[in-house]
Amino acid sequence: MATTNFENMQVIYQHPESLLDKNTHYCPGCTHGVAHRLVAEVLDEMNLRDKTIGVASVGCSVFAYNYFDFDFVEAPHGRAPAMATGVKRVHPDKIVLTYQGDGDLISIGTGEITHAAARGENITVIFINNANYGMTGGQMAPTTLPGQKTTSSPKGRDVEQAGYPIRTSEMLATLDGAGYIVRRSLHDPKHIRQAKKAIRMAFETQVRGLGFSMVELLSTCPTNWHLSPVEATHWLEENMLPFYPLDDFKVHPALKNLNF
Amino acid sequence: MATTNFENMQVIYQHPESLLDKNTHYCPGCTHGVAHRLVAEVLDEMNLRDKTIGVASVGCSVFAYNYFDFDFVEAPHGRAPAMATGVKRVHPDKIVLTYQGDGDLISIGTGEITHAAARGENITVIFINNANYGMTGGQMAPTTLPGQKTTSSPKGRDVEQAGYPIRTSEMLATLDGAGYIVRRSLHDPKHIRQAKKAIRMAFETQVRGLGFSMVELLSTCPTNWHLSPVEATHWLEENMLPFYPLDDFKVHPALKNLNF
Amino acid sequence: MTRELWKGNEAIAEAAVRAGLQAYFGYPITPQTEALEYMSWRLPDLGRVFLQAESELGAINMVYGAACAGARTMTTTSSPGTSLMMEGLSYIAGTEVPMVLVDVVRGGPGLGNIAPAQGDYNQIVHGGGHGDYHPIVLAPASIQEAVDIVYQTFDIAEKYRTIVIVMLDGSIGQMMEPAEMPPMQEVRKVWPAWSASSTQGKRERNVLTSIYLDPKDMEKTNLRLMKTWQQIEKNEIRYKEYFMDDAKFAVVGFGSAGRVALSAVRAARAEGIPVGLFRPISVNPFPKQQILALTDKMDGFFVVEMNSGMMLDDVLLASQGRIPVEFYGRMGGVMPFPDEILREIRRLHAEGWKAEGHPRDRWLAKLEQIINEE
Amino acid sequence: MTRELWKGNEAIAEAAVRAGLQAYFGYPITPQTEALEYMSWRLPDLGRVFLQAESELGAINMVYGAACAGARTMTTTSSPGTSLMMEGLSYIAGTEVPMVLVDVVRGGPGLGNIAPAQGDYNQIVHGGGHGDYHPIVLAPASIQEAVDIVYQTFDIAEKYRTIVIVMLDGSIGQMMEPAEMPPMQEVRKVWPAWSASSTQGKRERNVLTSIYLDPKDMEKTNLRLMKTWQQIEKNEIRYKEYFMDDAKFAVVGFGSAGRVALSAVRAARAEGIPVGLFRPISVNPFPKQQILALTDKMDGFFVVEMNSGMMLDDVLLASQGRIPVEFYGRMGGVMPFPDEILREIRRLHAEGWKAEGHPRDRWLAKLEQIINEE
Amino acid sequence: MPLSGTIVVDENLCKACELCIVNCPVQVIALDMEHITPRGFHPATLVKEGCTGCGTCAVVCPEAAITVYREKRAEKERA
Amino acid sequence: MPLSGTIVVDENLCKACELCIVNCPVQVIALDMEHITPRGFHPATLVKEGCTGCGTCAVVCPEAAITVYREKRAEKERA
Amino acid sequence: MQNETVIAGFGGQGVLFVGKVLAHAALEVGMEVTWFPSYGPEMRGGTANCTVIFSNEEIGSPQVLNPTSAIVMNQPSLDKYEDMVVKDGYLIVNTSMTNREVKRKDIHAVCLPATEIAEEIGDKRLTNIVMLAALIKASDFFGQAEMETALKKSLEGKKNDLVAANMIALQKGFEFRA
Amino acid sequence: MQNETVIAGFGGQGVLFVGKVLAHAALEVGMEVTWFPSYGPEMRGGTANCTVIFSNEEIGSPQVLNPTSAIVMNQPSLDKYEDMVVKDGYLIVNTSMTNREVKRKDIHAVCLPATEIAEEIGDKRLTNIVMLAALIKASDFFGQAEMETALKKSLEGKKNDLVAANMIALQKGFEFRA
Ligand SMILES: Cc1ncc(C[n+]2csc(CCOP(=O)(O)OP(=O)(O)O)c2C)c(N)n1
Ligand SMILES: Cc1ncc(C[n+]2csc(CCOP(=O)(O)OP(=O)(O)O)c2C)c(N)n1
Ligand code: SF4
Ligand code: SF4
Ligand code: SF4
Ligand code: SF4
Ligand code: SF4
Ligand code: SF4
Ligand SMILES: [Mg+2]
Ligand SMILES: [Mg+2]
Repeated sequence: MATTNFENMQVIYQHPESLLDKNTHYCPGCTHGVAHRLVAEVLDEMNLRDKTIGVASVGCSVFAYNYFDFDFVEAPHGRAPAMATGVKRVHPDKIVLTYQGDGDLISIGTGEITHAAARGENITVIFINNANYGMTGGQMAPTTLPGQKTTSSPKGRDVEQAGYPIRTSEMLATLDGAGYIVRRSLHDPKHIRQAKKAIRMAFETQVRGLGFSMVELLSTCPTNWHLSPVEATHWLEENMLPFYPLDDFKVHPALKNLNF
Repeated sequence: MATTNFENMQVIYQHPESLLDKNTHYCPGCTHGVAHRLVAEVLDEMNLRDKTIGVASVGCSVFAYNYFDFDFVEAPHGRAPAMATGVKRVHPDKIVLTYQGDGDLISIGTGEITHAAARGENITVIFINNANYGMTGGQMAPTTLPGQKTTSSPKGRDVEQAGYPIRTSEMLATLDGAGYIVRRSLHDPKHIRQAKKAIRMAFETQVRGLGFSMVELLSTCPTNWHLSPVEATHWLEENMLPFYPLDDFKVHPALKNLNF
Repeated sequence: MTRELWKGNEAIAEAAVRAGLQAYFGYPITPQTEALEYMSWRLPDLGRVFLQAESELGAINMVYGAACAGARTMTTTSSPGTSLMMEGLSYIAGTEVPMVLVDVVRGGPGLGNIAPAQGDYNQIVHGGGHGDYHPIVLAPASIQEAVDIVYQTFDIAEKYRTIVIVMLDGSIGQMMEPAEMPPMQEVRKVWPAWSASSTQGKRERNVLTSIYLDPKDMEKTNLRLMKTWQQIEKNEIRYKEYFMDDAKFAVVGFGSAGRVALSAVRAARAEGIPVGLFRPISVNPFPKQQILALTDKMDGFFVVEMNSGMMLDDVLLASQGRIPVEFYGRMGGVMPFPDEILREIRRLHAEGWKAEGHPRDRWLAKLEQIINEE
Repeated sequence: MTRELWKGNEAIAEAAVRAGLQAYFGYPITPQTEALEYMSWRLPDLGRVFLQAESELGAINMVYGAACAGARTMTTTSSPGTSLMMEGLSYIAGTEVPMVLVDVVRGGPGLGNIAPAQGDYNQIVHGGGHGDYHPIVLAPASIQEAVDIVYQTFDIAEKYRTIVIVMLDGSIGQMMEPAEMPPMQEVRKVWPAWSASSTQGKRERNVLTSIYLDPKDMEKTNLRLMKTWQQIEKNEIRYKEYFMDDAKFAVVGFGSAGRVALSAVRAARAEGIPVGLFRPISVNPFPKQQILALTDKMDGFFVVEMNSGMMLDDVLLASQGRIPVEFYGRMGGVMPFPDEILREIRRLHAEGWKAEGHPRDRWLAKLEQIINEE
Repeated sequence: MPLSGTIVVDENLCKACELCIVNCPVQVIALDMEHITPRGFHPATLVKEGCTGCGTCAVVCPEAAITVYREKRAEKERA
Repeated sequence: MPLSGTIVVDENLCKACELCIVNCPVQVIALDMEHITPRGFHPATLVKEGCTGCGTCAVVCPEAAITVYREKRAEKERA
Repeated sequence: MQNETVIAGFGGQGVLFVGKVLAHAALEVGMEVTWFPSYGPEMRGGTANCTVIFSNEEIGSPQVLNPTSAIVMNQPSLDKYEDMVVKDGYLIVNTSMTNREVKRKDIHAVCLPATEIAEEIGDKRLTNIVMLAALIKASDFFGQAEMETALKKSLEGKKNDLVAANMIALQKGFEFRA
Repeated sequence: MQNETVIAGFGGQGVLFVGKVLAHAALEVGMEVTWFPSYGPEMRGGTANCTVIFSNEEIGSPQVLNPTSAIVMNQPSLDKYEDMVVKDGYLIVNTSMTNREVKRKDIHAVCLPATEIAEEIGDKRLTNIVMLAALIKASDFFGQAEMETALKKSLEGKKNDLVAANMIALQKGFEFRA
């Protein structure tokens, strides 16, 4: 290939500033990385990095604080919304976000997320739904699909015994304190762009003090799904999308006219 | 008054068998007592007493096991649904019920109730919503109305700081495992009769193995509301009914044609 | 000096407010609830943070967040609530952020009852959450002492970046006594350099965590915690002695049990029995050097508690078998009367000290009789 | 005899199944998860109850329910999960129902790491949840021992209607060793007379609770628990001795630390050093009589742990200052090599026993050097 | 013609909450101020003729303290 | 005429997941099998002419490993 | 020397409040004082009692087996505490709510129909203050002036006519002659 | 006498599996054995190693500072373990993945291009078995027959052609001459 003359070029995309230039511990192709990047891009665009405090959770994203270039704390499994509440109440003028997996957020942490939402806690939650417990090696999560095989539902999730998956966004959207709750997906460029817009909206919600904001992101776990990264995006599209519709479940009226 | 000739009389109503003939510790006029009576009546009518196991919770109803005449266990605060799950899984052919207050069920116990519902755990939950923590002396509960004064919201619940009340039935009805979820009220005879029908439906749900059933009962707490029992029923009607609509939020199709 | 009548739970709340408390998170539970209720109006009036959490798990993790955020922060609870906070406490210890917990102990185990007890001693002093760490545990015996201690706890917690637990029992939470409130301190305006308070573009980011995936890193943290604990053991011993100058043997008791013992010791002194009272205030670190030193002067120790002999183990450990130890305790929310302690003091004085078997076994045999007779 | 290679976590799961386990509830956490995963297919295949709970709080309270319902029931977890179970354990103790918990301990405090550690000793053995009670705690050191112990725990738990905790560390959970599995027991068909299993119209109702609002009732329960504990202290002591017949001093260590010590002791014996190993298996009740008896024969005890010296306190308490005690430990998931223990054994043999200060302080000074050098 | 009925209040259970009183459609119940129950309450009691045995009082009573009787009619009427 | 662009892949970050490869609308990326990164992967690289600088590859890259450049046009075109 | 007073009655009889008044009085004269309630079940109802101890030195146990005085507002409290009061101690009995005489002769017993007296003032909830006044008068722990200050302190922030009514009750209690 | 073998390499090189084969072999001949993995972070990737100890008596520590043998599958493992093996111990080196010679002269070193040999068989994932065979042959811990039984045990339930391929790898390892 011909060598490129960079002089005549403009940078269309580069590593976001809010993300450190570091090797992640994520498995190849895991869309946790995409979510990280989008959050960093949005914080860059909104110029919020210097006033942001992140709350990492327990799951594959436990080391999120190694990658984001702002203050961070690390919460016990499921308790990130409570910790974020503590942080935000002390620093109401700062931007506080939690980054949580599905096991963390809607299994062990059901109480904390529900009450943060009910209180209209002015924080932003990035919720990574990959239909299993990634970090501990792929056990069933509350989000695991009916029939899906995991290391703790080896014959496929039997809803009669193990119960039905929870549609978290739909559930939390019933709460008055919720300002912005939507579901997006990370499986292809179009949906990733939509996800980024939603993340932007969520932080706008917080900046405007409109209450609790959460973006649920359907995400891949190639390793525990035993699929290649590319196959994993297809699995997501074919299996998760029908069960977890991408939609806006709660949008504060004051947000309706915003557009980016 | 003339003395009555009981020979020509039939008993229209008497103390239910499933309820022991005991003085309760409830404050005068507290509708916890009505809820107890209705549960006992339904179990009598369905002839279920001998195969029922109750799970008491922590709240004013902690001593429920002193009044019901069947096997009972007492759960830690908020954990009754988990304990009931343990009992029911061991005895799938028995009838298992929890009796929980609003603080117990939707504050500290949010995780346990949500997951019992999501699992479609085949138990029946009697949920007493009296808009405060009765037993500990009237603190704010997740169900406390906006502006309502309690000992921990002495200037009235400020939703900006303390958050918004949770409509539990609406929230849990979003879960696929829920077989029967309705809200009723105990403030007057008509509504009490409707409440009894709902309790009957809830146990029918369990008997038929149709999943998780819950009857939310709006209930008075004259003591902590600082009202007489009669005033308390009016307060409930005027303040709680508008906020907590009485409705059927989830009714399993197989129940639709049942009528009692 | 203005002394005013204060209910214990409210007094500690006000003392914390005056010590510059910035954020309180709690959950109602008897016999602690008045502290939460007090905070629910007092803090908002001052423009500070009060929040009733959805649970004790919520409360301790909000405190964790607020502590990481750099605020003076605390929670109050009672026994079952303390159990629920164990995971959070372990994280807070591992993250080395300062916080204050007040545990108003009630009868247990389980749901138990709400009467005054000291049965959380093992959980708080000997146990704690998972992993290697120690919280400072202070056990005042009067409302003034509780006020003074709570007032100091934030400074102590910040000095060592550690957890300070004030262990009361239901009795101290519920009683009223006169207390002089310390002056109102200004609320801190700057955030500690280590806090997660956002960089403001002015410094490197701060990360506060308790995960150390490489055991060698974790061990370094453990070592740091242990060395801090050595400092604490050196600096933070507190206790009070009564009639000890010429005592031939000593009653040892903390908190309310210590108070009850004081009445008994006074009565015994009135009868001419040369007994003193050693009342530990810091039960962690425990005044073990002092106890050891006393073994030279005393004929024996008589430990009194409102539990099954939990501090007893610390006294036995500290006294290294050098002198006999006797024990008397009531459990499950029963508060002993001074008369019960006095009876034992008289007996020890008259019969002397025997050492066969374990003091706990001797006591259990006796207690069974007492309970049957009552 | 058929010995097969088993991974620790799976071996204990199978042992429990063979002991007639009826209902398992758990939540994933490394390094315990394989036990849950094993149960997830094994129990349903046998028509028994497996349920992955929403959390450790859920799991322990499901176990509580199943125990009250009369089933043989258990859960498995690791350190942070154990902390979360403290309230439930206290309730279970107060209700006097039998259950089994396996804690596969990892490095802490806080999120820590998943490497093998023994830092839950304080929480499990000395602490526990709120209130006065003691669980039985057994600490096997090999997979065969773990299998044999887990197989017996249900009988023990039911005999005393108590909690039995099997405390492993990540190493035993993750390693493989040959083990012979005990025979499959029949699952119990009748429910215990005290269980909440519904009256069936055939008996008075059973009520299982831990609330005793009147302190006097609570105290009677406490007394009953304490007297049961006395029985347990009498009957359930377990330990193993190696090279103790002619030993002049003894290493004391449990679980994996005991195994590492065994290697060191063997090597020391090869060098002619007259050292033995005393390995407690029941750490609660602790073999204190045995330790005390050994003080007559030994020059000193050398305690080895994978924590900051938690069992050390029990050895000190049991030996009553009669002979010197030395300590060596690694923390935070670091497993000592036999060479480290051997070095100390050699030193003690060569230099003799000095007793100034606390063994923990002597060790900390040393450890700092070691860590800096590594 | 309305049925005739009567009620019996168990004095060991009644706590004088007055819910039966305000809900009785024919207003025939009142507290008996002459009398104190073992737990220190003035119990509810039938004070007038006219009880129809409708059972409403029993439906609202939190203490399940009321037994309601109603005059028997011919079988067919009861269906 | 399509714009012309190019990309640079940071070899320290790329993990060879191939998401950029399958999502590039003009299919100009492939793994460089000749080359191994410090973390042991064959990194993605531009293997053909025709990159439009559309940025899609960067949008899907989980490692934020791709910098995208695009030919400059006159100001008005960029609005 | 230390004084220990137990005040016992039904919940709602103002037992805890009147204990506070006594505690305030002790504080007023610069003594150490402890007010110790029996806080019942985590719910309402039943009986209530509290112990007020005042002393010139640090107070030990906040409760005692044998108090130096007892105010008993009802029959169960009389039955429970009559035997417990120390020899030469004080027992103040509300005859309006008890149905038997005091048996012991070795104590100072003051029996008065406090509820009736309170009802005469117009509010039977003042029974407690009448009883307390009777104890103070009999025992001479404090002067009437100190009691008035203490009562005002205890009623701080309350409506004026309530304070006035309480003052009258105090007066009536002091005036009562058996 | 006790044997301690460390097996080290990248995650994915079958380090844990080949350790199990060795453990099965020891079990086969009735010895005590311990297989001890380094279980990494709660997630995938990175390096892996395990220690297999077998002995005629109860095994103490499941890991040792200085093993009697080491199988090193890649460069970092060679760098780490070469110095650790005891004098006269065995060091088996996969020259396909290392770029230097063994320095020590006081140990038995066997260097073989195991990955290449495995690729010759048709699956480079068999490198581990080739390496193990080389150790067994050099050390004479067990006979080839026992190794075959052990390998079959370890592959129980696996497809036949996989078992066959593994057997060939074992054979090749035994056949290799440096
Ligand atoms: C109290 C507690 N329980 C369990 C664990 C173990 N654990 C760590 S991560 C995890 C699940 C993470 O799954 P998820 O939140 O879905 O995140 P993912 O890894 O899938 O991104 C669990 C159960 C823990 N660390 N703490
Ligand atoms: C872990 C724990 N936290 C707190 C408490 C104290 N507590 C007892 S009952 C109760 C609230 C009960 O309120 P609710 O469930 O609404 O029942 P109600 O009394 O109103 O019927 C609380 C907080 C407890 N017992 N355990
Ligand atoms: S385990 Fe799954 S979720 Fe975790 S980093 Fe790997 S692919 Fe991503
Ligand atoms: S406090 Fe309220 S809920 Fe509790 S018994 Fe009394 S009235 Fe009923
Ligand atoms: S039965 Fe009906 S009419 Fe008779 S008293 Fe009761 S409510 Fe009144
Ligand atoms: S409703 Fe029942 S408790 Fe209330 S007054 Fe009537 S009979 Fe008595
Ligand atoms: S910028 Fe567009 S065209 Fe160029 S490589 Fe990336 S995806 Fe392909
Ligand atoms: S998407 Fe990123 S990490 Fe994946 S192959 Fe392309 S450049 Fe590499
Ligand atoms: Mg997940
Ligand atoms: Mg309530």
